[in-house]
Amino acid sequence: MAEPELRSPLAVRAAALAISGGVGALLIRALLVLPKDEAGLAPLVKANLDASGVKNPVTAVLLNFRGYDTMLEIAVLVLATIGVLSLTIAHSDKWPTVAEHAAPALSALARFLAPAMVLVSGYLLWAGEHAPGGAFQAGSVLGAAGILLALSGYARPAGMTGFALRAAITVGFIVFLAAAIGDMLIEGALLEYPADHAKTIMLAIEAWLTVSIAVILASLFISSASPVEELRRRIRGGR
Amino acid sequence: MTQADLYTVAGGVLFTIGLYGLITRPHLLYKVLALNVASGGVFMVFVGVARRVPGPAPDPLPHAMVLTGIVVTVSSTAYALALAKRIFTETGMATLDSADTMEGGEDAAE
Amino acid sequence: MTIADWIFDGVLVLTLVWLALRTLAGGQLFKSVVLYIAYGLLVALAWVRLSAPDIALAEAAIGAGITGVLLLDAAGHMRGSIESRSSRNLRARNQSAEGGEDG
Amino acid sequence: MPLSEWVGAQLPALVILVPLTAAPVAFLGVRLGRPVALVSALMSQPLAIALALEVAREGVLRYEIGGWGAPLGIDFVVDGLAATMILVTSVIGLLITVYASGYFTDQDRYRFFWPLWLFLWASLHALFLSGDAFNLYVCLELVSMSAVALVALTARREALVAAMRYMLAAILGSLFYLLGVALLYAAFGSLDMATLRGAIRPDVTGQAAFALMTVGLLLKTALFPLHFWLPPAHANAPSPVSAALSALVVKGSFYILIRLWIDVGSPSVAPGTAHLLGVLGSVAIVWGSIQALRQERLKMLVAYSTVAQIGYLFLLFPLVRAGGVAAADAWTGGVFHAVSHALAKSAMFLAAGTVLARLGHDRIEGVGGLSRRAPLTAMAFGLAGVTMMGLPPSGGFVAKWQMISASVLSGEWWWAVVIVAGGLLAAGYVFRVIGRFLGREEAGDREADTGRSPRTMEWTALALALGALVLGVAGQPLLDLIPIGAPALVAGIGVTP
Repeated sequence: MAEPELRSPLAVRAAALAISGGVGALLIRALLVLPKDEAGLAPLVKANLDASGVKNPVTAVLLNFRGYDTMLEIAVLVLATIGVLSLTIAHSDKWPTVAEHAAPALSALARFLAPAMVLVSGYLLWAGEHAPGGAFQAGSVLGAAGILLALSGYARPAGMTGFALRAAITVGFIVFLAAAIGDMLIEGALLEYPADHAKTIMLAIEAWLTVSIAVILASLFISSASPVEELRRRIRGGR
Repeated sequence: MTQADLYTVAGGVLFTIGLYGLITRPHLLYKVLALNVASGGVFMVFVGVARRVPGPAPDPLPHAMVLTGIVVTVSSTAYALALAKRIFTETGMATLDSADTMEGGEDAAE
Repeated sequence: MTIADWIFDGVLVLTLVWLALRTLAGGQLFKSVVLYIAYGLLVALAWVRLSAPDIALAEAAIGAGITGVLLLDAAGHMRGSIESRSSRNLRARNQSAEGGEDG
Repeated sequence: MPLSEWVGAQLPALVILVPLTAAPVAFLGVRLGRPVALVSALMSQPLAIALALEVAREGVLRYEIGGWGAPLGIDFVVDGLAATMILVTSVIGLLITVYASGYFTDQDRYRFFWPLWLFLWASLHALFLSGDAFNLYVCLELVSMSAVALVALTARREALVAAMRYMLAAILGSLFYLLGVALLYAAFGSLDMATLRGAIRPDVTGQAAFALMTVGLLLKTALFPLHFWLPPAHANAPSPVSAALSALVVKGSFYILIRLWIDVGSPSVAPGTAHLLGVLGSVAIVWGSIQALRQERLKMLVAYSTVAQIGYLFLLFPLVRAGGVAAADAWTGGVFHAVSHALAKSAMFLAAGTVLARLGHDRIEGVGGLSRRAPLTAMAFGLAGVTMMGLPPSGGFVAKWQMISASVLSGEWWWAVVIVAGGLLAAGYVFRVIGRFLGREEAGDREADTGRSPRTMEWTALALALGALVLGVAGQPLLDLIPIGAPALVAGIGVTP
């Protein structure tokens, strides 16, 4: 049985058409007349790139010029994870094992792919300094490797419980925060890296971010991906 | 019309499609999908804007903002999906009407 | 920009719009999610075209990859869920208990 | 450098960093949540007060994050408005923290409350201090994400669905806002609000950016008719969360809205829209109050009262356009209303939470005679009601007085009519509850009362209600603080339309 094709009433659809049509017209009209000569902040970024400590301008913006944005963005990620955990494992505090008996083909694939993904992730982290890449790309590839292993029954994430899991989730954010506060003590402003060590500090932050992002992305999937029956049982039992 | 214009306008169209889907589809998963489609549109506007800068290298600032946006979006998507799944487990429904048939809430302090 | 470039970009943009429409107009959860993943990958391609390799990588990995996995999992959970306003809890419960299948 | 000097220079960063550091610690240690939150709440008080004093003494402060300086970097900007909001958030946050430590008796089940709450607190501070349009987007997301997760904390069906509705509205609001940021950056080349102020033009792009951002922020502030998500979310959240949402969270997006309209875009970007906002605010006052009158559950009543009270905030937009003394009055009065509403509304929700804790329900019909069994709670609700109605000597009275004065001065007397009518309607729903509190007990009401209401819960609600009341007689320091560094339009240099 296919899912029934049931839609909103005609009135809702007409209203939606009017609203989205109006918004779209307003938006596209504005997009068509954007000024051609506005260079934005690109020249400023270029002029200060040498002082930032890295050669990739996107990394310079993300970790130095607007590092504060990135720190708060990691907070969003941590926050979402806490939210997901509060909806799923508030009582057991464990990662459920997703697949106990995985398909052999998937297991074989995972055995082959996972180490390669770890390598790619390491490369992306290192490359971010001067070429496309960085903590987010590296962390998501590593996280994907974790999901693949969990799906194929290889990972034993259930063994990683409690404090270790929470520490891995927050370590990137905490290192970032510690760097920010350290800069306040040494240089006098939040996230003002000492000029000689900017590159090292950013790389350290990125390395820990990679770990956290990987664990977060994997746990967002693993902690919520348990069979429906299992979840039901747990909810009933928990009340 | 430049290449950048083509993509910014396309971003506007994609946002509009997502907005329409969000309003019209009652199913929670479709609502989340619609928001993701719309986010893609918004990001495309940013990347298009970055490309308008004369010269070979685009403006890195919108790129950094989009990267932030992608991470924020996956965070809220993950949470919204967890919420939707929990609603489905609790009510057997996957729409925002799920609360309508229920008795008045009694929030006992715990 | 050569003519070939224009054609490529034009086709890419039109495909994106078509995928967005198909994703949101569909009635089958799994199919829509797969279409969305394709959408995410083509968005990444668009960003390669716009000389934004950093975010193209991130979009492919996070936007299409991780989000796609999360969506697929959610679609699996919500198998048999329906959009109807008139059919109430009971019917929906029965369906999910039977594990009503999906397109 | 002596420590006191260092702290003085780092104040804007420190008010954010204290709760922002406490949040992951509260998450890491299973039993650390409550003590860490209390320590963070106590540490925030002297910092917030010192920041306000610093602004009162030195005027507007700017803090360059990373030492780059805007527009390349991000700046904190602390003016009188920001310092006021930080101060209010800190005071209310402390009382909510104390209340919550008595409210959540099952500390293990609700242990995620503490990190989520601390993140919410930190992100509100970050939002009030940010001087950067994109950074504000990230702050908005932080606020929404933590607020939604807090609403869903009980995992009751109604709470889950309300959280979902809230989440969808919040994400959509953020996307609208973000589109506006893209347009502003594309057209005017900066994200720094102060730089944008000088660069902005009322052309097609500027107007579209403002329209999109306004719609997004109205959705998040829940101005009529975009309020649909608010009542269920605020009513079904755990009561300390309801208090934080109604008192502080809706003010966050409103705060960006006034920064954008009155500071960055004033007054040329979208003439006429200010009056539309005023009209919507007026409808919200009337409609929200009438809905509040019709509710059967206490927390729903209080939530609809929030829909109404948000309406007053939007009278600010037409009133400041008059310029001169009227604008100054409207600015101070509007912000003062936000402050006194924050205190009074959190008192009401906390009192309602105590009712729930005792009775296990919050049906207004069933609270008969509670004033004799829980006099402090009934008194807290009643005193908060005085501010809600705008009666002297409350803070609500001072705020409304200033706004009425502004509307008379500007010649737009009809806003005054709306303000007075809103006060009468508020009296209606407040007295409906008070009447039941004082009224006869129905059979079984007393038996249903568990009598469980720790002193921390009763006293914190009363303290907030008293605070709202005292604001009316001792609010002068705040009234002096609010206009510091106010936008040109409000500071009397503005143009008359």
